[in-house]
Amino acid sequence: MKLVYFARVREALGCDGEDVDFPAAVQSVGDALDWLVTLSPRHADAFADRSKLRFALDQRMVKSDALVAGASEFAIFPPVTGG
Amino acid sequence: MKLVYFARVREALGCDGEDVDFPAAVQSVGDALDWLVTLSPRHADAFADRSKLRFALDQRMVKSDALVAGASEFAIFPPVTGG
Amino acid sequence: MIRVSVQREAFDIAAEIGALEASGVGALATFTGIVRGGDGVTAIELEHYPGMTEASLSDICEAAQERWALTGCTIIHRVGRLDVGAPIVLVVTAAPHRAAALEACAFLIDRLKTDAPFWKREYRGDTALWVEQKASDVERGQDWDG
Amino acid sequence: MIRVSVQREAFDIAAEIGALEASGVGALATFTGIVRGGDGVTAIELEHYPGMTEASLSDICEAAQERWALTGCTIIHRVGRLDVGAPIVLVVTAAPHRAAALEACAFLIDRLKTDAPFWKREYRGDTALWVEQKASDVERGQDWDG
Repeated sequence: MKLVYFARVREALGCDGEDVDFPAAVQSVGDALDWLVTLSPRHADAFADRSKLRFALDQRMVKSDALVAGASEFAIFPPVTGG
Repeated sequence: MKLVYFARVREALGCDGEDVDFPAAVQSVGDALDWLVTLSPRHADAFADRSKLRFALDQRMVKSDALVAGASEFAIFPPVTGG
Repeated sequence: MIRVSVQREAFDIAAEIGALEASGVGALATFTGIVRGGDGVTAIELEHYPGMTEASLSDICEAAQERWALTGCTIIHRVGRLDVGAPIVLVVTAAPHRAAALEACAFLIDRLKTDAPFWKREYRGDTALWVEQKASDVERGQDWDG
Repeated sequence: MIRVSVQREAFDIAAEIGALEASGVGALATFTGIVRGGDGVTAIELEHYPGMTEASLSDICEAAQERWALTGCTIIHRVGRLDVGAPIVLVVTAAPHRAAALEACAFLIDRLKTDAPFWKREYRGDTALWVEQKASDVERGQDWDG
């Protein structure tokens, strides 16, 4: 699956995205984060405070209980601050 | 006192104002109307429906119980419809 | 900064916005009223009470500045004969924050409809009819007092 | 008529208003957000999610058109680096009646603040800090659901 990062998350990870293969146990967005934090200290740090994270699957905002299966693009970013 | 008329009131009276000397009994805007309707059939007609009249003394909106004494300009017009 | 104008000429929305933008704000709201056609209306004509009209527009702006933290407000209202589609009134408000700008803009146009001495006549071809005040406008004006 | 644009360039308020004016309406409302200085801020930089941002702005416009009788709405949001005093966002709504135009305009800017994927960074000289989402913005966004 294609992961994309924005703003503070992008900076914390030092990249604007990466391709990952989630293990079978990863069903929801929340599961995905549980697994992502094990990848590296940078990931652990970037995803430490989930209250400061928002998610989109195929460019639609979702909550952390949304299922990732079937999505091709999974975005993780801070709360939005436009306008 | 200088009376000024606008819009439908001006048209009903056929003039945009007139100078009048109210008798001593005229104290309020309401009293003034009671006297004005006696001036002519045109006046009687123009001021017949008081729910459709609004008043200003020296260019300040007032109610019909306002006292006319001391004012130099007394305006009578329909409810406003700008914007 | 308060600016009011009663004029026959068209107004320049961009220039009016630019004037308030220069005051160094965060939020600008505008309302533009346009002569509506429909029901056979071909044009309107606006009469006003010279002197009182300008004073009443200034009063409305001052009332808005007392209620909200505004850095400026502008009201321009045209008079005379205007064809369908012509801009008739412009309200611009400027404030540090958007809620103040947006609410004050709504307040100004609502109050103008009930407090400012303008009278509108609708033309349908050669026939002219005075417009009646709408009860809904009176209610909206009073809502701000609640 | 819905128009959304995410762009680096400045927008032309008069042209955007003119485009909706041509749709034959009675009321036009606009909101313009301007980069605010103060607290040492010298510039901001806006990042967005290409594709999703445009889709989300269109969704917000469609939601407004379902709630109010609008003849058009436009949202233009700039991205990239912007100096203090620069216009950053423009919302324009057109409707037969003023209440619809004014309320929809407030709705669009409130929803944009909570739903559209933009992220703002403030520069104070060479130091850049990401802006935190305001609780008051979240509350204003939710007020429209009540």
